Amino acid sequence: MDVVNATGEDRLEGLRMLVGSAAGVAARDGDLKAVRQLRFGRPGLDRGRWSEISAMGWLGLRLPEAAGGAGLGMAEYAALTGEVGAALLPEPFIEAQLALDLMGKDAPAEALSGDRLILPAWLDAPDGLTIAGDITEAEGRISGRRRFVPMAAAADAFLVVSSEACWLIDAKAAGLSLEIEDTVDGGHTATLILDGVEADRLSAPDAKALEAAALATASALLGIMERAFAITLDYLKTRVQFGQPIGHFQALQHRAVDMEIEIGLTRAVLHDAIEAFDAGDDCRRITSRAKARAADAAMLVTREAVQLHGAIGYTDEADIGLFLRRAMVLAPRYGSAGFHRQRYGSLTEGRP
Amino acid sequence: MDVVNATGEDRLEGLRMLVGSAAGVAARDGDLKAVRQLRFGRPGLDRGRWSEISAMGWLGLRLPEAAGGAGLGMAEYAALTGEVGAALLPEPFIEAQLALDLMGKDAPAEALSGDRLILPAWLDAPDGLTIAGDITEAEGRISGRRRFVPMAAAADAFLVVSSEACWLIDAKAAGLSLEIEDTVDGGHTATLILDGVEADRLSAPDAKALEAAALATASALLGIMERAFAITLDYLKTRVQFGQPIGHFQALQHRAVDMEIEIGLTRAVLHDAIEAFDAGDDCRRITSRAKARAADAAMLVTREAVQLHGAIGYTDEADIGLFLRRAMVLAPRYGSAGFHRQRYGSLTEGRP
Amino acid sequence: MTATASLTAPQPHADLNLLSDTDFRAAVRGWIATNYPQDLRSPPKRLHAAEAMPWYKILSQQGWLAPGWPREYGGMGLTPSKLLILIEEMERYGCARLPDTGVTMVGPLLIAHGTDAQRAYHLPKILSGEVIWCQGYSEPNAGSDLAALRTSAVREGDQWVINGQKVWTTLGMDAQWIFVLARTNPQAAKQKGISFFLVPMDTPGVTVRSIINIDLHDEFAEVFFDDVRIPADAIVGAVNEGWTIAKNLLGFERLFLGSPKQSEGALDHLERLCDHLGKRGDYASLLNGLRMELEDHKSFYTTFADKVRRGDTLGPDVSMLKINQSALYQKIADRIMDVAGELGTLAGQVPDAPTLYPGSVFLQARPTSIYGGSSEIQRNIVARQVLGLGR
Amino acid sequence: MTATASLTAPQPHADLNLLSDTDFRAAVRGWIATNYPQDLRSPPKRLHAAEAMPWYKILSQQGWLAPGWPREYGGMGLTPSKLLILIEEMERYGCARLPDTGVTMVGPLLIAHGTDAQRAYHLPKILSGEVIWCQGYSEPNAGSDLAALRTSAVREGDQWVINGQKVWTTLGMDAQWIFVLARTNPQAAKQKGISFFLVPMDTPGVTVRSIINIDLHDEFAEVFFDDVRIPADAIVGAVNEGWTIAKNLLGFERLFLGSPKQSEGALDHLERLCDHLGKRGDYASLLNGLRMELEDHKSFYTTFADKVRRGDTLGPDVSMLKINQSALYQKIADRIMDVAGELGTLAGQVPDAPTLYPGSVFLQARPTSIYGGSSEIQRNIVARQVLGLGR
Repeated sequence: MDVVNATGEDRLEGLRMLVGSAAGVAARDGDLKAVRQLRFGRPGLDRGRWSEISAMGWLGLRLPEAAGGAGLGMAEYAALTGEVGAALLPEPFIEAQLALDLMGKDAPAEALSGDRLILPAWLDAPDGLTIAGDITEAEGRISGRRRFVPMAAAADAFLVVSSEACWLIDAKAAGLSLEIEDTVDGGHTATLILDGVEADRLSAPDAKALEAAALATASALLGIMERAFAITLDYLKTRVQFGQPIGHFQALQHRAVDMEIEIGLTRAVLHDAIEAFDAGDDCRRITSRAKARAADAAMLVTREAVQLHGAIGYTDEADIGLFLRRAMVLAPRYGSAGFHRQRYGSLTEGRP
Repeated sequence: MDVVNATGEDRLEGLRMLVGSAAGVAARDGDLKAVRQLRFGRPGLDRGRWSEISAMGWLGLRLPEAAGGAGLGMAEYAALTGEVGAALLPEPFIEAQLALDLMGKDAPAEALSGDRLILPAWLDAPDGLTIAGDITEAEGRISGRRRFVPMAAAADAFLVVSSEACWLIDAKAAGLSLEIEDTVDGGHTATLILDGVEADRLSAPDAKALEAAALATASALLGIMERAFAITLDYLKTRVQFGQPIGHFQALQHRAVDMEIEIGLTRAVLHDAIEAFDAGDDCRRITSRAKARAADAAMLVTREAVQLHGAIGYTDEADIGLFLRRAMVLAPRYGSAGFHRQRYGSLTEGRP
Repeated sequence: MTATASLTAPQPHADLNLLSDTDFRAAVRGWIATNYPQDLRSPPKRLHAAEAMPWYKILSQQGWLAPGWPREYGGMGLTPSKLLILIEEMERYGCARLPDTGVTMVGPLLIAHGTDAQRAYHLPKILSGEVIWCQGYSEPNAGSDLAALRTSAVREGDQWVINGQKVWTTLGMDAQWIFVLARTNPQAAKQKGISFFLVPMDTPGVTVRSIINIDLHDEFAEVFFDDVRIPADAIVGAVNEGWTIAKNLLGFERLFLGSPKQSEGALDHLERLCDHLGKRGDYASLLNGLRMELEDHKSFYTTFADKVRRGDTLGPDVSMLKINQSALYQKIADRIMDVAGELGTLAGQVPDAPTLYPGSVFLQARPTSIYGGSSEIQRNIVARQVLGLGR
Repeated sequence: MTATASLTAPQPHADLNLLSDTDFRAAVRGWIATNYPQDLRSPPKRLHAAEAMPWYKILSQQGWLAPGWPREYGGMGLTPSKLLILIEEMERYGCARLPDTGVTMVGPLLIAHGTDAQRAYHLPKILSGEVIWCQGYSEPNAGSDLAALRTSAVREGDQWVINGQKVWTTLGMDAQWIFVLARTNPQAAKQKGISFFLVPMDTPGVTVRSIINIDLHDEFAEVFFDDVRIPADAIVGAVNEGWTIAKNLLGFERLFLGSPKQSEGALDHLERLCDHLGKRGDYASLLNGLRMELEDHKSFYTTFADKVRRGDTLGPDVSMLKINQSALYQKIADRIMDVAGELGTLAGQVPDAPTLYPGSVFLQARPTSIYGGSSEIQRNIVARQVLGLGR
């Protein structure tokens, strides 16, 4: 069945089932001890869970059935990244998906099965959604640099991307060195230095794969803020100060409402963006709108969530801070709000 | 006595007396019927009050005693424009003062006595503090255009200003035509079209006079917001909804606090700017800071004041709207907040 | 020949539900372009009844005046989905708002709660434009706290005697009839004991005084009731049940309080102002940011409009739409003043650019965070009814 | 030879009030530049006692550790005006904050309310750095609502027995003594019946557990009291009068909660970040706007500092200064994240620019709107005590 063009009700039912099935791996109300245990470690993720994720067929989600995928659309993909976001899973689901999308029919079976984690290395600037250039190739070996590869210590291989081609390299290949830095959420990010690394050349990347990653990240940010807000609402209803739940104070009520409005706006924009993506439109403008709104809203909502928790919110032991810190990491990924606003503006110029 | 260099206490005492004496003409709590009566009329001001103002010596305030003035400083001038602002007087006190400042020792005695109202015409753009050019002079006659001359219908004469010279022209002179537009506060503003108008050439303008006008306007805006806030506080304490004064609602309390903070900031910046002016420093940067803050704060405070009045605030019969509308007129005068921010930036570049 | 032109023009009183949504939109768009009075396009202020009457009559003759009423009562009987299309197309073309209290409030009220006699008497007069209605909800001491109203109606024989005062009656000067909420049981709790009455404005004891608003327009009125006697059958619904009726009066119309139309108009104004000042480039980033916010608000609006299209009832969460619309509209209007410089001080239009009136746009944006429930009240509603943060 | 260099370096324990303000500033500036440990300049996080001790000792030897205490107790006895200059110069140079609870809170407390014996025992140990103090104010269920505290002190013979828990004790892991607010009369109204105690941290029954903050720094601690027995003379002031003492403990120090220092540091960070990214030009308008806001805040700060200089008491309106400072600091920190892109995701310093740590600056700005009374509480205070809007 062609899911993307299925009728509304059928597809909604499929989406509900998909989200329901996600709860086993990425529960919205799961406790966060496991997440905490993996923080600031290497490789920083749970290969067991990674196998589960692949066993559920999530990795080949968007690949055509002919290429071993499930042939699902952006709506299904985004629904899953929303759950992964809300569960604060450290596994680089969107990155692995991006690598698969970029490889398309060239994607190796071990990647789809979860046995081989391939992460894409496409960026050489602190911000943007533009594939970097400057990879030199000679006699099947490549040299150059790629920055900000999330969770690189866990990779079995990297997909090095430039505007003209992709290359698959082994993570242990000679000539490859990694400079790894911790990120505020307890994960890490790496710079890849490539000095004559043996590489399999694949075809040129389809830039739409990056649009999908940006939308998927926007959805993850939505999941983050939804859960952070739910936790905060709960706190407002139970924390007592001056003899009443603090949720009775009008100033705090109104701030909670403004958070809910941000969440509602993000949800609405994302919905429209996903629809446009699945309809096959040029959706760069609306993708920019969705990613910009999601990034700003997630920062606002998680910041406010911490603030509404009072002093306890500023401790590492309070879970609410985990959401702020994950939002800090995902907000700039695949283009910050500022980048996307600028892109929206330049794509709009000259339009009626 | 050299007032500007008097010791703090003496000067403060003098300021208090000056403000006290202002109450007869410009009362902070005066009723606003007289103001309403003059709205949307021509000439739109009260020549009787103008005579009182001059009789109190306000017009020559900043001129040296040798030129018939009182030799007072910016502190005294700003204190008075604060009162005039709070009283919503339609008389163009700052404009008349600017004309006198620009003429300096050439200022005619009838201008100081209030018998001849001379208004400056120096602007030819919708925004800024830059004296326009483009006045051509031939055989004692001038041609050109000046825009946004406030209360021009009341003028006996105009001081046409360009960067190289000033010219005094009679309001009834041949070749002069006025295009008058109502302003939202019930006053008016005019474009002067000069076509070979007989003119007395005076010396070139001192640009610092415009800085003084900008600071005086900032102070007037402060007076406006102070009084609008006082009226609003009163309303919050007396208006009952849901069985209690609306000032008991935390959301409204917090908005009132934010208004008070804006007022406090404006007062503080203005204080520093006036001190710098009177110390003879190059005070363009801090003048820009004061005018930008005052304009933005006055718009915010009067806007919020109207909003906090609820539906009644949106009627013309509620006095609170008069303050918003006067703020709308004074906010851009002598440079909008945007203009002054830009100027601050360009004056700052290259500074440590 | 375009697809639009190939459609036959819609016949008066035809059942347009038979068209597809696409054809319906095309038909409506074409008809409006042909029939709308050009001099009434995008008026700077709300039109009075006399000014709007040409358009009222055109719609009336076409049978399009009451798109939401059932066809049996003379309406178009449109599905919610088509109704939204009609409204969108009218907004898009800049059609002026009519004095529409009769159509949007009184008609639905009588259809749901009126007697046959009330329907037979009033509905045709609304449809023809013979009677313009206004509403008597708010009172001087019952602003946001609507249930605190004090206007009283006392039964004397076969009459009701009304005393009190209403305020913020939109276009009250233009109306021939008013509907009035009045307290019929002073002993009952606040929201109980209120009834709903229909009153001719020329009844002895009714006095109207216009209220000039902050933009110096006489959009509102006060209405005074001094021993106003009306017959017993002037009541709608049961005695003391007026509050329930009044509360449900606004159904999906609450959607329109959050319509992006005002923000869209204001942003368009800001863009044209920047063009006029030759500063489009300087403000590119500001305009782009506001455009994105507006587009986001449209997505938000669509979420709620889709509910209406599906025939779902709007919940209290629609208040969020209005909060966001008010905030965005006022933000754009504030930026208009920032950009306008001295042009923003003018009471009227900019002399050499008469389609620009920045000061007026700014002032018109002020009440949006008050009418239909202030943004504070809306936030209280969301906090309590959506988020469960009530006391 | 410059004017500054011509001044002789200030002698230890000299009475510096004899200098003019200008000479005092020059002397202080020169002395700091000569004596401050370079490796402690502008540390990215609050220093622990062990880290700060070199600077503590240098100040101690110079007799500058307690600038506000009277000279008779070993302080500098500075006038408020000179004290502000000293603080300004230290902030300007980037001097780290000391573990200063003993100096700023315990000393003034004992000088005002202590016994001769308490003064004689404690003050010299604070001045020498032998004893570091921490404070026991907040409790898990008495956050913003400080007077709701539950820690109890019961008199048994010639001892007080303390039970309860304190939280948010700054640098609690580093301290040898703690001062504790405890309830001594459970029957009295909330703010009555509270007393003030001095407790050695090594008393049996005292347990400390560090709290890791959101920036992953162990700045705070929890302190548990389990049948902690202290002698009768460990109380400060009269029994049940602790609340009054505690409330007045922060006098003009409340000024520093509104100091522009944090915002200044953050804006400097933002500017350097823009430089690092080669985007100073792109963000010129943003930076200029923030710079103006910061300068305005400095003017606001001066208003209150001038009061202190004149020897006036700060009123509740100083809360406005803190509200504005918190808002500005957080606004700048938010913009740092906007600009930083992926650099803002790093837990540590930017590898090729180690003076940049944007994510950390952002996280450090979070608690500023909470400690010392949240911005909500501060607004409540201003609304009630300054504007008279109380219930």
